[in-house]
Amino acid sequence: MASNTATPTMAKPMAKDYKSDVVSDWCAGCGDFGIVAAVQGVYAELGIPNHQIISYSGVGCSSKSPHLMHTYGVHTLHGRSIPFSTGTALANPDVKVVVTGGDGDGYGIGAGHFLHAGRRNVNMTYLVYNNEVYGLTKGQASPTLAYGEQPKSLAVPNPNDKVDPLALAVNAGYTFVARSYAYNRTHLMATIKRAMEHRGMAIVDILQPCPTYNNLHTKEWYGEEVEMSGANYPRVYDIEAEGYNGMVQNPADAEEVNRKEIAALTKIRTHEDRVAIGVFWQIEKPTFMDRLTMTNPKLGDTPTYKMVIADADGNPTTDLSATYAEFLTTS
Amino acid sequence: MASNTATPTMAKPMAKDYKSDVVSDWCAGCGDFGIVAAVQGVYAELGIPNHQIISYSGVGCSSKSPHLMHTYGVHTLHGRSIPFSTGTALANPDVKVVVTGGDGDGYGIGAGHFLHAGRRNVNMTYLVYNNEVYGLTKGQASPTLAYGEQPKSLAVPNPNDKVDPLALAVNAGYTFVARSYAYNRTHLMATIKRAMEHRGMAIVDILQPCPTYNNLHTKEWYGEEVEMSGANYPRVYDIEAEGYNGMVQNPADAEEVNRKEIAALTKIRTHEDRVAIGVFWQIEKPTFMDRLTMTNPKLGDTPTYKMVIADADGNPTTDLSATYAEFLTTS
Amino acid sequence: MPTETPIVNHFSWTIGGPQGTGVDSSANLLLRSCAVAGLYCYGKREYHSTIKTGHSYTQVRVSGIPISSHVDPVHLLTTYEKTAAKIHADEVVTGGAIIYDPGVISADDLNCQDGVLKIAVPYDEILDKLAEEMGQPAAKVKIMKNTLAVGATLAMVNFDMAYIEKALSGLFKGRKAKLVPDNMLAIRKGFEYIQAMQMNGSSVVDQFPYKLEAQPDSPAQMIMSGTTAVALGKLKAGCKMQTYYPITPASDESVYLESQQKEYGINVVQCEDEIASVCMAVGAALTGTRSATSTSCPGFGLKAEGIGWAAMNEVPVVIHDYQRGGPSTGLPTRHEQGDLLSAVFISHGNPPRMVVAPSDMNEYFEDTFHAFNYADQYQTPVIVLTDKCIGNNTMTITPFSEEGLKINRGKLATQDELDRLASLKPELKGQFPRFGDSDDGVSMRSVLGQANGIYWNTGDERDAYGHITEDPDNRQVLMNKRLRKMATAIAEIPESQQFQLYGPKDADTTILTWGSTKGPILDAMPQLLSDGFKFNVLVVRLMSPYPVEGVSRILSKAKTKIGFEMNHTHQLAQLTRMETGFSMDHFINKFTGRPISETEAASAIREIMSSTTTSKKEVVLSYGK
Amino acid sequence: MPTETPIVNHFSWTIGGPQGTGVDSSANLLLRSCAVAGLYCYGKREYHSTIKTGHSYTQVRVSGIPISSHVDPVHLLTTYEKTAAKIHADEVVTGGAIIYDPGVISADDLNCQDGVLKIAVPYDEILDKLAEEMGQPAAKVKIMKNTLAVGATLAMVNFDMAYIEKALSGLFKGRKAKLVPDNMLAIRKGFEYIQAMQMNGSSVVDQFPYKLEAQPDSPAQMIMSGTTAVALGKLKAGCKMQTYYPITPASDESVYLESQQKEYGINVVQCEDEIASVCMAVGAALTGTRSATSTSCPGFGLKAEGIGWAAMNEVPVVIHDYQRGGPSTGLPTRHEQGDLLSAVFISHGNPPRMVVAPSDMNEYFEDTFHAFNYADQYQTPVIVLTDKCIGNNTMTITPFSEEGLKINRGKLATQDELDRLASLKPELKGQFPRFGDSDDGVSMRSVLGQANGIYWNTGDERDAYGHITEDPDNRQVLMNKRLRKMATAIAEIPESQQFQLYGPKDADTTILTWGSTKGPILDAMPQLLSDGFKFNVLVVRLMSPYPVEGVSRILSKAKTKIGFEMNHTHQLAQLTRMETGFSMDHFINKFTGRPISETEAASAIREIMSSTTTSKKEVVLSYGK
Ligand SMILES: Cc1ncc(C[n+]2csc(CCOP(=O)(O)OP(=O)(O)O)c2C)c(N)n1
Ligand SMILES: Cc1ncc(C[n+]2csc(CCOP(=O)(O)OP(=O)(O)O)c2C)c(N)n1
Ligand code: SF4
Ligand code: SF4
Ligand SMILES: [Mg+2]
Ligand SMILES: [Mg+2]
Repeated sequence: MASNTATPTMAKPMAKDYKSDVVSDWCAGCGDFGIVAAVQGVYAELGIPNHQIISYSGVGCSSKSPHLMHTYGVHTLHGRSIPFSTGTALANPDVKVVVTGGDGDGYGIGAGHFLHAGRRNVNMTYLVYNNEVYGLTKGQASPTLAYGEQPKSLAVPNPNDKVDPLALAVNAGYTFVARSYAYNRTHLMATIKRAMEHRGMAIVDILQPCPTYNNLHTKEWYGEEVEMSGANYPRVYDIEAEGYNGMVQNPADAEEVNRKEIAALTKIRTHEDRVAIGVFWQIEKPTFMDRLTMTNPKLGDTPTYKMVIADADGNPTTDLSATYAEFLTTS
Repeated sequence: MASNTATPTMAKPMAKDYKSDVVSDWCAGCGDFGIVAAVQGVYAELGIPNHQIISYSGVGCSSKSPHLMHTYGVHTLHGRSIPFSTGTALANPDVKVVVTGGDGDGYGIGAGHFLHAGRRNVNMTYLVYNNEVYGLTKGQASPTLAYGEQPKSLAVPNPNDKVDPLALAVNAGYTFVARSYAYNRTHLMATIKRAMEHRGMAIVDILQPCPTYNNLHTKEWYGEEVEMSGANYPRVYDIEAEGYNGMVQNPADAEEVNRKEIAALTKIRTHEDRVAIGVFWQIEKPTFMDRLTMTNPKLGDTPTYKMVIADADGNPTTDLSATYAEFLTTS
Repeated sequence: MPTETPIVNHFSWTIGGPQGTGVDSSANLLLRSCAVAGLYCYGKREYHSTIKTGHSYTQVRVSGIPISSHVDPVHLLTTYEKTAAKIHADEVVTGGAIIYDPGVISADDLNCQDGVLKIAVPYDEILDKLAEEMGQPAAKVKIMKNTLAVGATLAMVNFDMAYIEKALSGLFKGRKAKLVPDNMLAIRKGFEYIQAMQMNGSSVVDQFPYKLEAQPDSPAQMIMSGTTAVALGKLKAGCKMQTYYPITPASDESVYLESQQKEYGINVVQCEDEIASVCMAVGAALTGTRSATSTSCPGFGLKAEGIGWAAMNEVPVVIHDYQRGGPSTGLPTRHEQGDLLSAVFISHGNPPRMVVAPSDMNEYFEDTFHAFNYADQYQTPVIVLTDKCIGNNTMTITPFSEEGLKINRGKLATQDELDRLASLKPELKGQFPRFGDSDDGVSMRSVLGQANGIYWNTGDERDAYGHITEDPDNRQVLMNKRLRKMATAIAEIPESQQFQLYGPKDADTTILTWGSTKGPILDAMPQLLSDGFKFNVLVVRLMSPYPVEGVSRILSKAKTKIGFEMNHTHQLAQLTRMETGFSMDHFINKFTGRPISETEAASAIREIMSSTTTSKKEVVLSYGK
Repeated sequence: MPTETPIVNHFSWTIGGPQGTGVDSSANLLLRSCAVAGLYCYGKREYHSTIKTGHSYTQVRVSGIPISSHVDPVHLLTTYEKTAAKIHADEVVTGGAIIYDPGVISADDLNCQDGVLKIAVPYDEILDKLAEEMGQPAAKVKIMKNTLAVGATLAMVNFDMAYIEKALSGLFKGRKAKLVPDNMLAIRKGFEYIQAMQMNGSSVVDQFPYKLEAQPDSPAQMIMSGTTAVALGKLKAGCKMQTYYPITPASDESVYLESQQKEYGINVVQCEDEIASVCMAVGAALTGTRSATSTSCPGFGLKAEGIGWAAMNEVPVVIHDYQRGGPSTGLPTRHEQGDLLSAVFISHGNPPRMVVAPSDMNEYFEDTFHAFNYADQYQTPVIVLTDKCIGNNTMTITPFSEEGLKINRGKLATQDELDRLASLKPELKGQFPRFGDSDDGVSMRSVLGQANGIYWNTGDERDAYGHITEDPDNRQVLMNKRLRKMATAIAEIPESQQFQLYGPKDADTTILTWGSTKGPILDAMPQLLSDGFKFNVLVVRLMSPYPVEGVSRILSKAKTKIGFEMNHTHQLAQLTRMETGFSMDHFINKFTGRPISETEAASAIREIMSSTTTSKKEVVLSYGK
């Protein structure tokens, strides 16, 4: 019924081929624009047919992104994009599921789902627009805002510590964990592309200036240089450019996995004045579908969205007689 | 109205003074018995008046613990013990709030609250009975059960990775993070006592055999010896006895904090055949009440439960006239 | 000295003991034995919200004719430890009997009525001897007390041993088959012990009037409980995605489906909570996979937001709520029908919500099947209100009929249709107006991943393509469209799936009921009718959209209306008054957490129908432990 | 050439523009200016669910007499960019005027009715000149377009400048006071520009009939919006714990309370989600602290389980739900009254739920205050249904009356009582039977931490001390006890807090309404009455327990009953039929997400009351952008 006839692949798709007709309602200067453009650019590079991309999101400024994409869009509930999209990824592994959403959405109200998604390693890409505030509800502190900070939208300084999404993601079992920055288009596109090419649950935490509410960490602030032992360095720096490599070469080698994971956590949790971007951790592990298929081989043969459940006349094709027999008194 | 007249402190309270008349309905041989006895023992050692202890829990076998305690008991909803108890701890900082609950309750459905509690550092003690199953609902996999394991109650092997509560707790901001074992009474009591004496949010993950459903990690399994480089060692070992010290001496020393935190994460995330118990991480930080009081000094003077809101005749004592003036057109 | 003429195939038996000591398996064995003998059975399970220590019991009613409830009198109480004997002794009728272990309780301590036979079975002695005979350690053999108890029971009713053996091999299959011989030995020991037993000079068997006679010509039955019936309905409907979070009594359904994954390919996912469960099912449903989630009361409330979103995005998804005692955690293992109004009005802001309430085991199967059709046809979440009573009880039923069960996927766009539309409007570049208005409120639906079916979902108000719009006129159109589907549904769904009327159509008295409460009323009906109490029974099966017309037609003919359900505020009566304006004159109610028996139903109806209209507004029942 | 006699103190003004460009502050300034001049004002705010880019507008109605709604005709439309001019031009009545910026839109592009004055104000030019005069950069001065626009507006209506200055200093206080002089300069420029302006040979001011005259003798008013009124009600009631999770439009209340923490000591905690919010408030309430949480539709649904637990444990806690357009995310910044039934029936299994629905600004304050008393007196959660219309709109009101506001903490045990009881039964060792049965369903309550008050809470059914029990008899007693409180409440709560009847008591027609819909109806009433449409208005204020007796008394006198509310299925009418059996004959409804105006209310009532009973079942209104 719902077969996915592939449309003839576009000759050479361009970023604009993934733009919908919707005009964004973000504030001028919002970091979100750059992220959406980067995602569209990556789609073009990967050349995925539009209807085979499912753009998921929660609720927030950032979560309006799917409406800007000329792909299927699912703008779900605040904090629930992960369970919704997981359902789709499990039922139709033939599409590419990309989730975008805010830091409040993902690490705040959605924190439980965020953690448990790591335990499953579903094959999808999760892009979090991290602006340290709840944008759409007028700038309250989000879970990534540090203790004691007070952007102009707060009545009192933030009494909560911040979460560390990267460390949590590594501990939770995400198999690709990266950070990028909305205004570093090259790095951002490269990172999103790597995330999408990764087989398993990938997260990219994207630093996103919100000029309307976050007057602490602005585009200018990220663009500054910081002084370290006498010399000046750009605030935002690429760990991989400095030689860090978070990728596990041999996932079967327990020693390597152990060592690399601790290195990743050390890199992530080391507090410094600069802001590190890059891929902190990557490992190949069986995806949730791989695992489910082991105990349910039919899933491996036919994804559920393709399973035939009725004949042309609407007669159910599931034959329960063998099962009925177990309950029949005459058996 | 709700003043806390202290009852004359018992001469020398005994563990039995903290036992209620309720007969436990746990299965024979359940690890929960030992944990409750340990908690009662610690109460006796600390000599806290019964009515000044609030025993909180979620829902599950373990979460029935408060009914066994001769203290105030609040058996809340599945997964929600932390927000409920936080409300109490904030409104009445004069009582001792102790939360007990299951691994499914705390790290499963409650995972979001579990994380966010770390960001607040509320002054309370959280004891998680970790049996790797959902006991009360007949033994399904809980979030601490490892991938591929299949206790007898599971129809298929567990397709999910497990969470690592200790690592999550450190990352989330818990200021006291420990593990103990239900059948090591000495270590368990000492650890609970240290957790209760800690000022801030303390968590103790307690390994708890569930003989009814978890036939993999039984009392016997924990009691076994494991071979390491030729010699035999007890499976469960105390990291502190081996010289590890997770306590930050000077919380103001960023370098020490950094170093100790990475050491703690390294200790926690190092995968080994043995099972480590002990205090992995401890640091003194301002509690949530400390922080709230900075912007709301009245809270520091009088906890909310003691604030007078009406006179003897029921007339509200809150005088709004100054505030009204801001809205009055004649002002 | 046989004192009475035998009472054949009318038997009520209780077995009790601590949870986890084999009460369930004894009851299952007895029930299955009787069922294979062509008898009709109903097994009521009562257990505490604990794992091993609470007192649990099962009451099995056996009958020569089909039944769907228990009765209050117990004819035979079988126990093998002290507590059950203490708790249930007073429920046994005069002329009945108690089997007890004299090693743990003395006959004098059995607090029973006069004229109850007290039958001492020295379990330990018998099993010690058996162990010796088998050459096995006593400890291993002694765990078969419960099996021995079944043998003793069946001797009392003169049951034919052949059926027991057949039942036992039905229960222990495959790897477990090797357990059959040992168990048969224990059963025989119990059977023979009773057969040989004399009391006051005559055989105890002769002194016990209740007997079971095989009815080999009875049509085949299924032995079924509600969670399984629902699971089978899902499989038949082609449900391929089931999400859940463990909760009593709902998770039995999911655990059963887990065991069927290999066979039927359904993907069963245990989620981190109930919020994730409903969202994940909806996410799967958006791909065209028939998807469902099952839960119980507290978990159901957590699904409110997801259900609202599904209604707003017109996603077909099926949600079962197994009602248990509320509010809050309530009585997690006990029965109540307390969720009707919170289900019908779940989630804010007038979403279209369909609510179905099956009232017997066969309807558990059928309505589950129908629910997937409704969900597809009306593109909206369908809630199925089940309950602990049918969900956990085990009974013989007519095998499920698959007659006329057709799968209707509603307005699901084929690839050809989408391609054709796309070729007409290439400027749309494959976008599809999924939420376009339509006369019946239902639009054509593409699924995620389909070429030329691109659209957007959102919790916000949307335009035809699914993009957010706050335009007031569009808003009005879409609110009307979504709720118009409810009118379409009530017009299209066959009346027999909306409600059912049992009994004489021309009766002046109508009893209004729903769900598992139907069972005892219908069981009580024949006797009441023949005693001159003329009434009919209106069972509402579709709760939302409500069958206003049909129900009004029937209620308008009733001079006296009696609301009969199991929740404190009579929620079906409340809903019926809201929808039709008709009020109930009397109520029969029970909210102790225990289901209603035929005995209670009969006496309550008698009481109400005998009294003058003013005298008795409500009968509140409370029998049962 | 003044064409009309002036229309004094009857003025409807719209100002619009992209969100974040100062529309709100212009509207506030105008409203405040009029209010300090003794005029009555009502400001209706409309904005998109976006931060800066959506089109927003405020319509301010100014009147010589108190009002509580807007009207549809716009007398003056003030714009300073293109979109607002495009969108709203057609709303201006003949004889009205449009102020526009000729730099961005031409007069010909103003799509307005004939006879509307088109008044070009060259903002850039005027402000460039001002910048020069002030010696400041043009960019800095140009952001004051919206202020200049207010000056221009007030010139049109001949307003006395002294009041503007007073209003401005009221708005900009403390650190912001230094902004007053610059803004006054811009206002003066606008004012003077219009004063000097000639068109077709005469002063434009003279050509515009609508004028505002100060009423210095009017009694003092408060300028208030609903979220603030609720916040003040909480402070007065002694609420010391407020939890929340950000959501529109509820969070304005919490953010305001945050700003008041220093002054009043209330602890405002932003939580990780709405589930945590309700649980944390309940945890605080258990200590005796008066506690509350506020949210909107999707967040409200998430609180179901916590509310059920609080009801089961008889915990006083207050939950505000600011209704907005649903279902699901719906229209997050628009108005609707769609949550009534989902609130009244929230959470499974018949918990006692109290639901209060205030219908004007003063009731927002009072009912919030009362809610804490109800919660304490009946020891149960109290839901207060507010809405976006009153919540976000700003209006002048009679200052809150504190007359008779008493704090009633219900059966809260004193330490002395507990000590006395403990000394009578030392064997209890300080345990207290918190959930003991009582005639009115309310038991004495100790709070966590109190000596000799030890008890247990649980979501399960419990005994008097709060320990879990599944005993069926105890269950029945406690179900009865909990729900008996609802009967106690309806018997004790003064009728004026249950419902209110406005208009002639002996009218044959009764309009049934609730919440903010009351405003336009009452505003329309005097004219309708004097035109011969005789009706009264029954406003239900307590939704659960429902005032069955009082409402029935009134409805039984009505020959014609009209349900007038803003949700698709007429939920109050549904609830009223369920509770009383009375049905509405007609409905007036609106569900475009925009509130009802006096104009619409009047015409709908006229239409229904003019038509014969059969002709018009429902009028569905839809005016407004
Ligand atoms: C259940 C629920 N609670 C609250 C809201 C209100 N809400 C809408 S967006 C938002 C926060 C968005 O913050 P974030 O996820 O960081 O996204 P941003 O706007 O910053 O991009 C909230 C709290 C909601 N829609 N649903
Ligand atoms: C909202 C909700 N969902 C599900 C349940 C059912 N439930 C009761 S206990 C339990 C799991 C308990 O597991 P855990 O927390 O590990 O405790 P244990 O029984 O193992 O001690 C569940 C899922 C519930 N009570 N409420
Ligand atoms: S509020 Fe911030 S995050 Fe939202 S659109 Fe504006 S700039 Fe972007
Ligand atoms: S099921 Fe397991 S955890 Fe629960 S009481 Fe029994 S042994 Fe303990
Ligand atoms: Mg954000
Ligand atoms: Mg557990």
